[in-house]
Amino acid sequence: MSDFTRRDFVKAASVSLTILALKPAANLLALESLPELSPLMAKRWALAIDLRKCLEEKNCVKCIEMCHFVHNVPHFAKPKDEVKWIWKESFEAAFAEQDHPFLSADVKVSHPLVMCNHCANPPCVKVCPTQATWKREPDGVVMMDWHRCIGCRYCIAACPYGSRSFNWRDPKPFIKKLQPDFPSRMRGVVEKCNFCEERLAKGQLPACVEACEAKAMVFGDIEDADSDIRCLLQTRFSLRRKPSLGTQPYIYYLV
Amino acid sequence: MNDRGKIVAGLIIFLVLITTPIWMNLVAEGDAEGPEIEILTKDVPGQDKCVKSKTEMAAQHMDLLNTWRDEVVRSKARVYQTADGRYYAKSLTHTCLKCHSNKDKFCDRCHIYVGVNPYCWDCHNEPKEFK
Amino acid sequence: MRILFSLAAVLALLLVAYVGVAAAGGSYFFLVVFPYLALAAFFIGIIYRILKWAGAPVPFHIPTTCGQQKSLGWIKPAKLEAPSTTWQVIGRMALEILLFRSLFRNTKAERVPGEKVVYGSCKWLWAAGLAFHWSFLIVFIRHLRLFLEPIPQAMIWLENLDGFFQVSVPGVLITDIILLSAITFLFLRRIFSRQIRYISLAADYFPLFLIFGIAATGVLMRHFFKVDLKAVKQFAIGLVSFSPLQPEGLGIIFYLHIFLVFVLIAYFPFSKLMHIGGIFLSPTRNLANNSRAVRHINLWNPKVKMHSYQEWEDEFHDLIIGAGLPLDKE
Amino acid sequence: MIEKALQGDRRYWTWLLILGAVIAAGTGFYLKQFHTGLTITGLSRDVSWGFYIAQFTFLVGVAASAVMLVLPYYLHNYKAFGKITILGEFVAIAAVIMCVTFIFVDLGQPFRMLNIFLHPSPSSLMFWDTIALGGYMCLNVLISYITLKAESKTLPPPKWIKPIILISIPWAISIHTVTAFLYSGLVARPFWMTAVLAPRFLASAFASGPSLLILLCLILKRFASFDVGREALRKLAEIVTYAMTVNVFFILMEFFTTFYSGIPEHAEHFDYLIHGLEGKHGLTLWMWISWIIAAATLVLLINPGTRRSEKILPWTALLVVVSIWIDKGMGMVVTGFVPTPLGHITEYFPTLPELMISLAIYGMGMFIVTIFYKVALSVRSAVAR
Amino acid sequence: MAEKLPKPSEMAQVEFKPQPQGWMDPKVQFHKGTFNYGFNPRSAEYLDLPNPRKWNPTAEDWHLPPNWKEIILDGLRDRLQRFRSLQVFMDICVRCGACADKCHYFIGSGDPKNMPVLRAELLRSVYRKDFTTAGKLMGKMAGARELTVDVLKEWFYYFHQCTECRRCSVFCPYGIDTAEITIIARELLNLVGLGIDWIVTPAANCFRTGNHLGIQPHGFKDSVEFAVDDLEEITGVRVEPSINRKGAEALFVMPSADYFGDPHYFGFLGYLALLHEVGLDYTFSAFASEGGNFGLFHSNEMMKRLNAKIYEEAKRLKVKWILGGECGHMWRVLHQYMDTMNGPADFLEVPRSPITGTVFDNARSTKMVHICEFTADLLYHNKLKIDPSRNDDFRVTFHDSCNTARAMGILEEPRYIINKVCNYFYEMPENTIREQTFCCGSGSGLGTDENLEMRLRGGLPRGSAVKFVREKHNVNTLACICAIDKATLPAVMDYWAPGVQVCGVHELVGNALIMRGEKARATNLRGEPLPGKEQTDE
Repeated sequence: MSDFTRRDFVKAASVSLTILALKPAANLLALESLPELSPLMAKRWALAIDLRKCLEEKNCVKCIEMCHFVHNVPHFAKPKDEVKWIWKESFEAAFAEQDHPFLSADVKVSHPLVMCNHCANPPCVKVCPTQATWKREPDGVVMMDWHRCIGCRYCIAACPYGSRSFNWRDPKPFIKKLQPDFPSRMRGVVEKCNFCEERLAKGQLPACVEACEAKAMVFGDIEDADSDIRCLLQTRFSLRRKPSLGTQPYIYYLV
Repeated sequence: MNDRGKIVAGLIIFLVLITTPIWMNLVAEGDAEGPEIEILTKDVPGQDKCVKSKTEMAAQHMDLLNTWRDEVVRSKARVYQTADGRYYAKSLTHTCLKCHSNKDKFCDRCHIYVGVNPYCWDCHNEPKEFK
Repeated sequence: MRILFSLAAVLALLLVAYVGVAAAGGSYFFLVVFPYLALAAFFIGIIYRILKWAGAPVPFHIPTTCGQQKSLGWIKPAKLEAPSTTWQVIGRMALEILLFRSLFRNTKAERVPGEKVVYGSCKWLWAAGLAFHWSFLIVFIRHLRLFLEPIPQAMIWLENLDGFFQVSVPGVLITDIILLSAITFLFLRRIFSRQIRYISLAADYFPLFLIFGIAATGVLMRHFFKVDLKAVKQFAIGLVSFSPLQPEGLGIIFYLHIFLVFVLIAYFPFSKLMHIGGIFLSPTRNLANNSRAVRHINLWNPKVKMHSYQEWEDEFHDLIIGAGLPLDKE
Repeated sequence: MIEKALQGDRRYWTWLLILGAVIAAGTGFYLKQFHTGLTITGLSRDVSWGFYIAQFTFLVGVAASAVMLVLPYYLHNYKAFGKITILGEFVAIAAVIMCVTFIFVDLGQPFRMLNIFLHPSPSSLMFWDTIALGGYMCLNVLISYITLKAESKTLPPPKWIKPIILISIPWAISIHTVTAFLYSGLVARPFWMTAVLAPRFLASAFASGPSLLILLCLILKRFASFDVGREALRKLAEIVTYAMTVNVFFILMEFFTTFYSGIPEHAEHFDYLIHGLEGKHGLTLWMWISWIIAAATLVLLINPGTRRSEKILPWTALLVVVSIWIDKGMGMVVTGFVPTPLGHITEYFPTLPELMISLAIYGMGMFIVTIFYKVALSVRSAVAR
Repeated sequence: MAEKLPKPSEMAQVEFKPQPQGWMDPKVQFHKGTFNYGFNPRSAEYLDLPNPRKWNPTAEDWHLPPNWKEIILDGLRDRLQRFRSLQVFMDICVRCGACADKCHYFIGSGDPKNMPVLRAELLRSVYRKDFTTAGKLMGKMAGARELTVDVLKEWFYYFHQCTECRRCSVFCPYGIDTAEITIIARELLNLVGLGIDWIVTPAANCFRTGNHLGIQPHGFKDSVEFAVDDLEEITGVRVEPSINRKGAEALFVMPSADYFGDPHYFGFLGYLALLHEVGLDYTFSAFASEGGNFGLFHSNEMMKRLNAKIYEEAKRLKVKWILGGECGHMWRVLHQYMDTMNGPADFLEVPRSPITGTVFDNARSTKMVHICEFTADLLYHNKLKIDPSRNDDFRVTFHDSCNTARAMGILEEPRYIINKVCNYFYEMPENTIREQTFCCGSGSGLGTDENLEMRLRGGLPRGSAVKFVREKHNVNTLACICAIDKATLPAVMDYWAPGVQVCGVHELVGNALIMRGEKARATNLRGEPLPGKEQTDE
């Protein structure tokens, strides 16, 4: 499937580029609405979060707000119903294995951003009984099909990072400001961070990355040796969450 | 025993039930033509043709949308090529609604008329630029 | 032979519709002329048949009692099996018509060693019959959405319930599946049971094929060869409001479907399908078992030649005297 | 044969009416849940499976336990189980139906249930569990239907059913094994990730299922004048004894591995059960009740005098069921989520709607069992007449 | 004839035997033992029946009138107009096959034309040909066929292999009653003189003398007196029944076999003892000396003619109500036809038991009470002293007679009585009793030795069910409340369930009844020693 899709994708994209070049006025609508004009493509997407930069703005939640806005993530007053794609977690919660009593105070009180790790071996994908969640090839985004999810919540039980949320009730009334370009969800389906795949398709960076004024988040193709993210990982020490589980997360934390 | 009265009464009840469509339409003074569907609710320059013929779209638009949905979500194939070689983004809200910008006059009227209740709109919304 | 004949008949009907529309362009015939002819045949036929049945009197009071009669106060009567009042009869008829009570009783005789026969309960026919008839009814009611404007809310609910499992677009309807499976079972049963194959006539296979054809074309139209529903509804409302339209956008499958439907409608009153009316008039089921409590009147109670007591006494006069029995005529 | 279920005395109909009322009430609550969403349950982002899935797990065990009758009767020709094997199969059928219904009410999008078959995913244990449970139900429906039908005609069952019965034996083991795998393969939940989970499930199943059957048999004896015989009851009690012993043994195994190794991710869950964490100890009392009962039942079961006493046995059986119901239900399922993988302690308590819906499903199960038992006993009494 | 019969094990090997070319091809082999001979012309003449002549079913030429076809089709047309049942039953059968294996003759013979559906199709096919458009146009494809002599012969054969027991009607989703179709088909056959002697001659006897057996007044009186003597010998009590006495409270009507046949007679003794004991003021009638009605098996007109005497006698003797003995088809007529045909019985009063005061409201129009209703009421009110142990030698099962079960619904009353007067009562398998009861195989005037093989085949289901309880509970007595059962089931039992005797319910009542002033009984009504009295009897 992956090969076909990729070829298809590339072809479609190049064709549209050709049209752009040849018929500037003819298919205005078609052109305007073609999102693949310059999709961002990668062999393997990854995200690095610079914990130090992030720490500098302790109370900054711009990335969270942006993400939740563009994706119509509802806000519930009751934590029980909570839905979240990206949020801050205490260091010991996010990095239990790295936690010890004598950790530097800075790190100790830090609240790293957490989200879906877009694992190389995602346990959620393995357990889904309907293939409603799957790992997209080749770029490794762990995708969700909200049309297909039956709401069994097996993936929530399987995710060792607590990255998945369930729509315990109809989210629409709880969306602060509806963003009509992106679908909201219906009650009874699971959702999570999608690495902004809809933005990548339009050539945009993930919303959180774009929103981060401190540039604490670096997004890029980790298989590309020249990419920024690769350079960072080469030069700085980084952590991944729960490495012992073998899930191979693609969210890296620079310390 | 003479039960013909009962039988005729039963027969009349049956006929009244089975002719429901006939007399209900008489009562409702139903218009056989149905509601006016406004095909083009916004004139978009350069767009005088749909992605498929009108008759095909009338009958099969749900197939098309369904296929588009799967391809976009699951196969990353986002561009649709029409039979005559035009290209469109596979998007209900962005492509279709561009010309047919009035969901009420274009989609809903007909859906209500034929008693179809698609659940697309539970999640998908009219994009803001068309509002 | 009878099977093939019936199958060929249904295939021929499909061919007629196909050629008629595709080659000859006879949409006026198939959308206007034939439907009205069929409906006329249906209504006239049904009224004629029922009135014909009603025209014959019920001379005798012959309910089949399938349970304890109402007699002594302390013996519990079987109110629904041997009803003694009108309401009990209505109850019995309702069970019969809505739930196929008698078929529910069905058994199967089986010979076993030792010169014995045993009877096991056998509910397949009941289950398939019930599934078939009820799903057919629901399918029928569902179609009313195409004839009614505005559509009653109850019909939308029914449709939503029927399409509970959201499979494919438009959704697969449960009753469609049940209808097709049940009719297939009923057909296979006719084929594979030696006894039933032996008694089956062409008139038994034909409606099975016809209804299967209707259901199959309907399902094909819903899921594979879609047609413009608005045009369908325009046709339907036009038909029942006597201002027939011939809308555009109706694929050939639509013609196949409705042609078979109207063939069924026209065929209905002249076939065994009239059992729907006949069951109401069946004197073994619709009479109360109160034969000794209420006198039943026979409208043509015949005058017959009797042998009266006096004739008897005259003939055996001497013998009666000889036996010492009293005479009436002294 | 089902017509037998339509003739019964006042007590029978009253019972069915009560169950009907329970089912109706629960259906009302389910409609509310259907309309509003699972938010009306006590479930949350942190504890996303609860009472429904706990009942599912417990009932899979009940379903599997029919094998404890089928195996001795058909494989070892143990005659004393002749009268009750079909009763066990009926309980299994009802239990599977309840299992499926519990899953159904737990789904966020029940309309899409069939996606499991439309988009099968062999890597998902849920897929295999669906097949295992569905197949098990078909097997039991077929076997009980064919054998009861033969019995009603006073004929021996047809020969072809024998291999199917034999298949049903490993199949019964498989349903509970697969259900254990459902949990025990998840890296996120150390509490479940133990190889002894499947054996433990089976042991607890073979203790609780036969206990339930003992209770049902005694109820039938009391209310339907149907005596299964002393020998069958004693044998059942013996089975319960062995299974319960093994079950407790397995639990102790878990304690050892966890606490001796002392890996916090494992130990925290047990800590939560034993004395609570961070002042939250919603399950502690329940678990202690379960463990104490388990110990008490062992005493009652192992001692031949108390095991054989028909006065004490029903209480023992009831206690076994209660103990395992707590342990394998809420104790097993909810504790997997406490603490969460992020170390948070979110407690879970079922809400009224949840309990009422669950009650209705149990009511439905009892309704089915009642009707099946009624049919079976009527067929038997008609034949015995 | 008996030696030619196959052994039970052979006869039980029944195969489904369809004709290879389908059932429409009329083909009947008049195999000896499976059919009945035509009527005696003298009987037919006495009853003014058409086409009286000597004829033989096995002969090629049946001496039909030249316009026989016209007569039959006219007769059918006439009956379609007079019987809604016929019209509806002709039109609505869907051939679902539910009735197929419900017929005792089909189960016992495997002959597909004994499936009720096909039996009716024999008539339906002709109806379609001549009375429906589809049949006229499409012929065989529509299931229609020409009425030919061969078809007529087929009718004669198969409509005399239906005992009008209505078992199929119970299972038919539309209640199609093959009995109704058979009755009308036999009426049609009779229009051209195709009746059987076993029906027509008893009918003629009955028309003349008042009873099927042709017993004349003095014979009737002798029988009753003989019974009185027998009863006195057994019980020491002399009962005093009256005959043709005016002013009695009730007229007692029974099938003639009761006082002339064996084992009916012991039941008759039972009636005499019971009615004496409770002191009912009743009388017999030598004219209405038959409750049974072979007219039912001939035509509705004949039924009316034979039935008329009962109300006539009740009126003449100025009784208040009528009590009826044990008989199946007699009660079919009394329950479902008598009031309609020969009523209204406005000269009678609503029956009321003078002993218990019970008003038989269910008989308020017909004014005729079944003896089992009467006796059950007595027992319920403890008006009888009973010693059930006198029946301890009888291990009893009960055979519901088709007519009382399916055309009357009298199921509990006899069971209540048996349970009161016997200690050992066992039911047969449930699909063979109550409304699902199997016919004896000899009902509707087919109880002759001419068709013994067919009777035994038809008796297989009943025999098999009895054999089942015989093997299981050592049952040795089959109780029933039908005169034809009592007459024909002994042969069926000897063949299929040897060792089981047949008796009437009131024989058991008579045995158990402790009469005032009776001597210490040493024997039962059959003269066999009572249980425990075997030695002292020497």
